[in-house]
Amino acid sequence: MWKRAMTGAIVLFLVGAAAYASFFIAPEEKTMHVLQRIFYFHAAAAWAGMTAFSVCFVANLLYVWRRSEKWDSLGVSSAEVGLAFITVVLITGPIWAKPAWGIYWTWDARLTSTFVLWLLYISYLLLRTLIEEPDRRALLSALFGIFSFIDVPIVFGAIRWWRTQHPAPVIMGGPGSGLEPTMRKVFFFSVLALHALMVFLIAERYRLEKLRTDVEVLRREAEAI
Amino acid sequence: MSLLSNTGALLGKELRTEFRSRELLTTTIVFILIVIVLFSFTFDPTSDESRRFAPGLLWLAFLFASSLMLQPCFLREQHNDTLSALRLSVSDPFAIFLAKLAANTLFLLLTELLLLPLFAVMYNVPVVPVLHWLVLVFFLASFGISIAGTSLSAISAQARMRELLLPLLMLPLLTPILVASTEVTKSLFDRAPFVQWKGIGFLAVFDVVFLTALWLFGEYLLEE
Amino acid sequence: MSLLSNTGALLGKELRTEFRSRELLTTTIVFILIVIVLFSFTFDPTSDESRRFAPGLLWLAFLFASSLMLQPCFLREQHNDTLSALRLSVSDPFAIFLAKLAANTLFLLLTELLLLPLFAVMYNVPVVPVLHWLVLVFFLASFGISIAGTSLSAISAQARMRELLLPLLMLPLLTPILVASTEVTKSLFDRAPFVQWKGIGFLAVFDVVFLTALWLFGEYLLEE
Amino acid sequence: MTPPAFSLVGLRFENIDKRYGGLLALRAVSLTIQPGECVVLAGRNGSGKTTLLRIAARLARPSRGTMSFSGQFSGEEAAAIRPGFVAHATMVYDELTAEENLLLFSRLQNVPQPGNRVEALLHEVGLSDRRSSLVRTFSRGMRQRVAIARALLHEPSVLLLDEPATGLDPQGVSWLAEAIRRLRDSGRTILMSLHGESEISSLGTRAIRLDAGSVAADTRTGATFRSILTFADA
Amino acid sequence: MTPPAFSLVGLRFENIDKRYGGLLALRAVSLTIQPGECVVLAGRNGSGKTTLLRIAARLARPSRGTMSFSGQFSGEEAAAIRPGFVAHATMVYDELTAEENLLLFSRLQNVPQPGNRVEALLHEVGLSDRRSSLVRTFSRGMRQRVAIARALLHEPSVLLLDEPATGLDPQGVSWLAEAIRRLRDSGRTILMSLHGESEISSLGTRAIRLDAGSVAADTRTGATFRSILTFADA
Ligand code: HEM
Ligand SMILES: Nc1ncnc2c1ncn2[C@@H]1O[C@H](COP(=O)(O)OP(=O)(O)OP(=O)(O)O)[C@@H](O)[C@H]1O
Ligand SMILES: Nc1ncnc2c1ncn2[C@@H]1O[C@H](COP(=O)(O)OP(=O)(O)OP(=O)(O)O)[C@@H](O)[C@H]1O
Ligand SMILES: [Mg+2]
Ligand SMILES: [Mg+2]
Repeated sequence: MWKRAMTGAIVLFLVGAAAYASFFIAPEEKTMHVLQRIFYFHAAAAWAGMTAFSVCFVANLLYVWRRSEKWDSLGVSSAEVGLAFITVVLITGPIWAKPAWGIYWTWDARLTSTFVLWLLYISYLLLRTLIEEPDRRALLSALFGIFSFIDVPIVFGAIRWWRTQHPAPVIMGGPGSGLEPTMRKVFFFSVLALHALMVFLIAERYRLEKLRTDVEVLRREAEAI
Repeated sequence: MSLLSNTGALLGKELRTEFRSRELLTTTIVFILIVIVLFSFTFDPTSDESRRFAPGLLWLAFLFASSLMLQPCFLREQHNDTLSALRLSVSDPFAIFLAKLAANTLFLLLTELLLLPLFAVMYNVPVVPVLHWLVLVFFLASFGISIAGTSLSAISAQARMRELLLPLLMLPLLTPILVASTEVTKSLFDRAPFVQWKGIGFLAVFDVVFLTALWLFGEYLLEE
Repeated sequence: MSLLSNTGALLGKELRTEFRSRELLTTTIVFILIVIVLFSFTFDPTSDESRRFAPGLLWLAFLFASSLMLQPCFLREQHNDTLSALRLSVSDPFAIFLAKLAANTLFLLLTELLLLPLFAVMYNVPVVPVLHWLVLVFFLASFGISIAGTSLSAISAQARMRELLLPLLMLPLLTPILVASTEVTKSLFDRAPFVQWKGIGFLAVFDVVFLTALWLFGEYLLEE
Repeated sequence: MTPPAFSLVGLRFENIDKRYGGLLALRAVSLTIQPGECVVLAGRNGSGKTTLLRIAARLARPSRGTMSFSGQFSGEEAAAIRPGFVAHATMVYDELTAEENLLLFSRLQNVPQPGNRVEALLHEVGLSDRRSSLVRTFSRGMRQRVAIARALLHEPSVLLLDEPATGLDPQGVSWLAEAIRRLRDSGRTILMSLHGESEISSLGTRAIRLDAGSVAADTRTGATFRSILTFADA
Repeated sequence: MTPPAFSLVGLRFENIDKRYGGLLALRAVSLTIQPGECVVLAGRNGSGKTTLLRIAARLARPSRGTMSFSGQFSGEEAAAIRPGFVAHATMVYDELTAEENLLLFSRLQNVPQPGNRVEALLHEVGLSDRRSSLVRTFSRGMRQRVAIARALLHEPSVLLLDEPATGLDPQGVSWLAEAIRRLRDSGRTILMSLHGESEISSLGTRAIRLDAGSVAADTRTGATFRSILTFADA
C-alpha cells in the first residue's frame, strides 16, 4: 500500500516537473510562442500511447502463446491506458491546430491514421464486450489486437511517407530536422514523465483487472460447491 | 385490442433481445464514425466542401448502418423457426411487424440523437435552436427507413444471399428519403436556418404510403 | 503436400457454394453501383469534383461491398457446425484459411475486372494502356482485403452482433489499403498516367505482413 | 382458460398434394381425424410425416387439396384455433431465457395468469433451476423440454407432435407420456409422428403409416396397430 | 485405407473439468477406455455427455485436465488420429448435395478411391436415389443418415456417437446397429451416448453413467449394465 502511494507521488511529481519545464524552462518558439509549449505534451502523450499499444501487442502475443490469464489482463489494461493517451493527443492536436492552421481538423494521413488508431482500440475493447466466454474472449481479442497493431507503425510513418498538413518529424526525422538543445532536453524529460505515468496507470489498471478476475473465480468456485 | 396487447408483448421481446447487451448502440455509433472517417479521408474534401457535404454524409452513413442493423430483424426469427411459432400464436400477423417497426424506429432515433452532439462539434453547426425540427426530421426519416427495412428484411430473410440482399433492396428504395432528409437538414444547418416544408411533407407522405402498403400486404410477406 | 490437396478440395467446395447460383457477382456489382449512385445523388458533386473523387469512390464502394460479402465466410460454417467437421478432417487448419482466401480473392478480383469497363465509360478514363498495372493493383488490394476479411470474419462469427461487427473491425484496419490503392489508381487515371511505386510497394508489404500474421495465428482463430 | 375456444376439434385433410420442386412429398392424402383421437403417424424417413404435420398446423400450404378443422363452430371461430406444435426446430428464442420464452408465448396466446402457468410448467419439465439461463446454453434434451412446454402452454385443443421424445432421457419420456395421456383423456385431439414402438406409441388410439407420401395403412385395432409401427406388415 | 493409422486406440481422460461461465458441466472426470471397447454413455439431460464427447473429439478444450489417445504410437502419430464423430448438429453443408458432401470429406481425409467409397456408403444409408439433392431439402432422418455416413467415411479407429439413432426409422436403427457391431468387432473403439435401452445399447461392452458432470456408475457386467441405462439403480 505504502509502496503504491509512494510510486504514485513520484509519478505525479515527474509529470508536474515536466509541466513546469515545458512552460518555464524551454525557450519560446519563434513563430507560435506560448502555444508551441503544448508540443511537449502532445508529442510525448503520443509516444506514451504508442508505447502502451506496443505493450498491449506483446501481451496479446504472450497470451496466444502461453494462455495465461495475466497476459489477457495486461492486454486490456494497456489498451485502455493507451487509448487514454491517444485521446489526449486527439484533444491537444486540434487545440494546437486551430491557431496554427486556422482549422480544428483536416483529413490528412497523420490525423486520420491517429483517429483510426483510436477507433481500432475502441473496437478492441468493444469486441471484448461482445464475447461472453472468458477464454474465447481473451483469445479472439488478443488476435484482433495483434492485427490492429499494424496501424501503430503507420501512424508513426504517416508524416514520413506522405506529405501531410501535420508537421514533419523533428525527432528521428533524418538530416535537417531537429530541436534546439534545451527544447530537446525538456521534450525528452516530458517523454520520460509521461511514460512513467503510463506504466503507473497500467499497473494500477492491471491490479484492478486481477482483482476482478479473482472475484470471478471465487464466485465460480462458490457456485460449484 | 388483441393486436395491441400482442404488439406490446412482442415489442418487449424485441427490445430485450436488442438491448440485452447495451453494446448495440455503441457498435452502431462506432460504425457510423468509421464510415464518416473513410469518406472524408478518401475524398479529402476542402473544408468548404466538407461543410457542404456534411448533412449528406451523415445521412448516408446512417442509411448504411441501418441497412446492416435491420438485416437480422427477420433473420433471427428463422434460426429456430420462431417465426412459425409467432404465426401460430398471434391472432393478427400485423402485430409482428408493428412490434419490429416500433423497436427499429426507437433504435434508429436513439442513435441519431446520440450522434447529434458529436456531429455538431465536428462540423461546428449550432443545433440547439433547431433541435425540435431536427427531432421531427429524424423521426420521420427513421420511421420511413424502419418500415422499408422491416418489410424488406422479411423478404431478404427468405432468399439466398441474405447478406447483400437487404442493402441491395433497401438502399435504392430509400434514396428519396435520403435526399429529402439531407435537404431538410441542410436548410436547418444553414447560416440562416429555415424549415424546408417541401422536404418534410415529402417524408411524411412517404411514411404514410409505405405504412399503408405494409398494412395491406404485410401478412403475405410472412407466408411460407 | 496434404496442405495443398486439402486446400484444393476446400477451394472446390467454396467456389461451388459461392457460384452455385451465379447471382452473387451480379448482386455485388449492383450493390457497388448503388453505392456510387447514392453518393453522387447525395453530394451532387461538380463534374470536376466527381472526376477527382472517382477512384476513391470506386475503392470505397468496393470495400463496403467486400465487408458485406466476406461476412458469411465463416458464419456459413457455423450453421451445421461444419467448422468442427473441417477441423476433424483436415490435417493442417491453415488449409481452411487458404481455401477461403483463394476463393475470396478470386471473387473480388473478378468483380473489379467486371466493373472496370463500366467505370471507364462512366468517368471517361482510358484503361487499356494501363490495364496490366490496374490488374496488379486490383490483385494486391483484393488479396489484402481477403486476408483481413477472412481472418476477421472468423473472429466476428464467434461474437454477438455479427452483422455489424465485420465491417466494424475490417474497415478501419483496411484504411491503409484503401488509401494506397486509391492513390495508385489516381496516378494511373491521370492525364499523364504514371506508376506510383510507393503505393504498390505499400500494398505488397501490407499483404505480406498480414499473410504472415494469418499463417502464424490462423489456427488459433478456429479454436473453440 | 380463454384461448382453447373449443376442446372438441377434428382435422380433415382432403386430397392433399404437397410438391417441393420436382418432388411430390404428399400424394392425394385424405384423412379424417375425429375429435379426441390420438393418432400415431408412422413411416420411413422422408415419407412425409413432417410435411403433413406442418400442413395441419397451417404453417405450410398444400399444393392441392384443403386442410380444415371440423367441429361445432363457425369458420371464423375455426381461424382462432391454435394447435400446440412440437416441431424438429425448437421454436423458441435462443437469446432469451427459458422463462422469458414461455412468458412471451403465454402473453401472445392470452394464457390467464401467465406467471403461475409458466412456473408450473417449468417445474413439470424439470427446468425450474435453469429458468434464467439462455436457451442457447441448453443441452439437446433441455431444449426439447422447453419446446414441449411452449406447445402445452395454452392447453391446446389440437396437439401436433413431431417426434416429441427426441433427445429426452427415460424420465423425460415417462413424463411426456403421462402428459399426453392426460391431454388425450381430456378430449384433446392429438396427431404425433413417432418411429418404432415406445411408451408413447402405446398411447395411440389409431395408427397411420405414410409411404412415399401416401397413406399406406390406417387402423384402430391392436394387432395391426403394432405391425404398422414396426413395419411388420410391409 | 491410409488414414486410420492405427486401429487400436484407447482414450484417456484425466481429471477433466469443463466450465461454461459459472456452470461446471464436467467435474473431475477420469476415465480410461481400452482399445476395442464399446462404451455406452448414459445420463439425464444436461449431465454432460455431449460435452465429454466433444472433448474426446478434441473439438473443445477441457478447462482443467487432459484428454489423450493411448496406444502404441508416438505423440505425433496420435495427432493424426481422426475420430469419426456424429454430433447433435449434422456437420455437413446444407448447400451441397449428399454426394458432394461425402466426396468433400473423403478427399479431406485422403480416403482412397473416394468415388467408390461414397457410392457404397450412400447405398448403405439408403440415400442413393437422393444423392444429388441438396442436404437442405432432406428430412430429419435423411440428414442423420448423411451425418452418420460422413462419420464412417474413413473407417475411423475411434468412433464418437452422440445419440446416433435420433430421427432414424426402425430400418435405419437396425442398419446402424449392424454397422456399429461390425466396427466394434473389427477392434474399433466406440464411445456413444444413448438414452434408454435399444437395439444399439445392447451392443455396448461397458456402460457409464454421468450425473451432473461426474461419473456416477461404470460397469461391464450385464445385470448392472441394464440398470445403468434405465436408471433402475439410481
Ligand atoms: C489535429 C490533430 C493532431 C493529431 C491527431 C496529431 C497526432 C500526432 C501524433 C500521433 C504524434 C506522435 C507521433 C510521432 O512522433 O511520430 C504527433 C507528434 C507531433 N505533432 Fe501532432 N497531431 C495533431 C496536430 C498537431 C499540430 C496542429 C501540430 C503543430 C502545428 C502538431 C505538431 C506535432 C509535432 C511537432 C510532433 C512531434 C513530431 C516528431 O518529431 O515526432 N500536431 N502528433
Ligand atoms: N423444403 C424442402 N424442399 C424440398 N424438399 C423437401 C423439403 N422439405 C421436405 N422435403 C422432402 O419431402 C419429403 C418428405 O419430407 P418430410 O420431412 O415430411 O419427411 P418425414 O416423414 O418427416 O421424415 P423423417 O422421418 O426423416 O422426419 C422428403 O423426401 C424431403 O426430402
Ligand atoms: N455453450 C454452453 N454454454 C453454457 N452452458 C452449456 C453450453 N453447452 C452446454 N452447457 C451446459 O452444460 C451442461 C451439460 O450439457 P451437455 O450438452 O453436455 O449435456 P448432455 O448430457 O449432452 O445432455 P442431453 O442428454 O440433453 O444431450 C448442461 O447443463 C448445459 O446447460
Ligand atoms: Mg420429420
Ligand atoms: Mg447431448
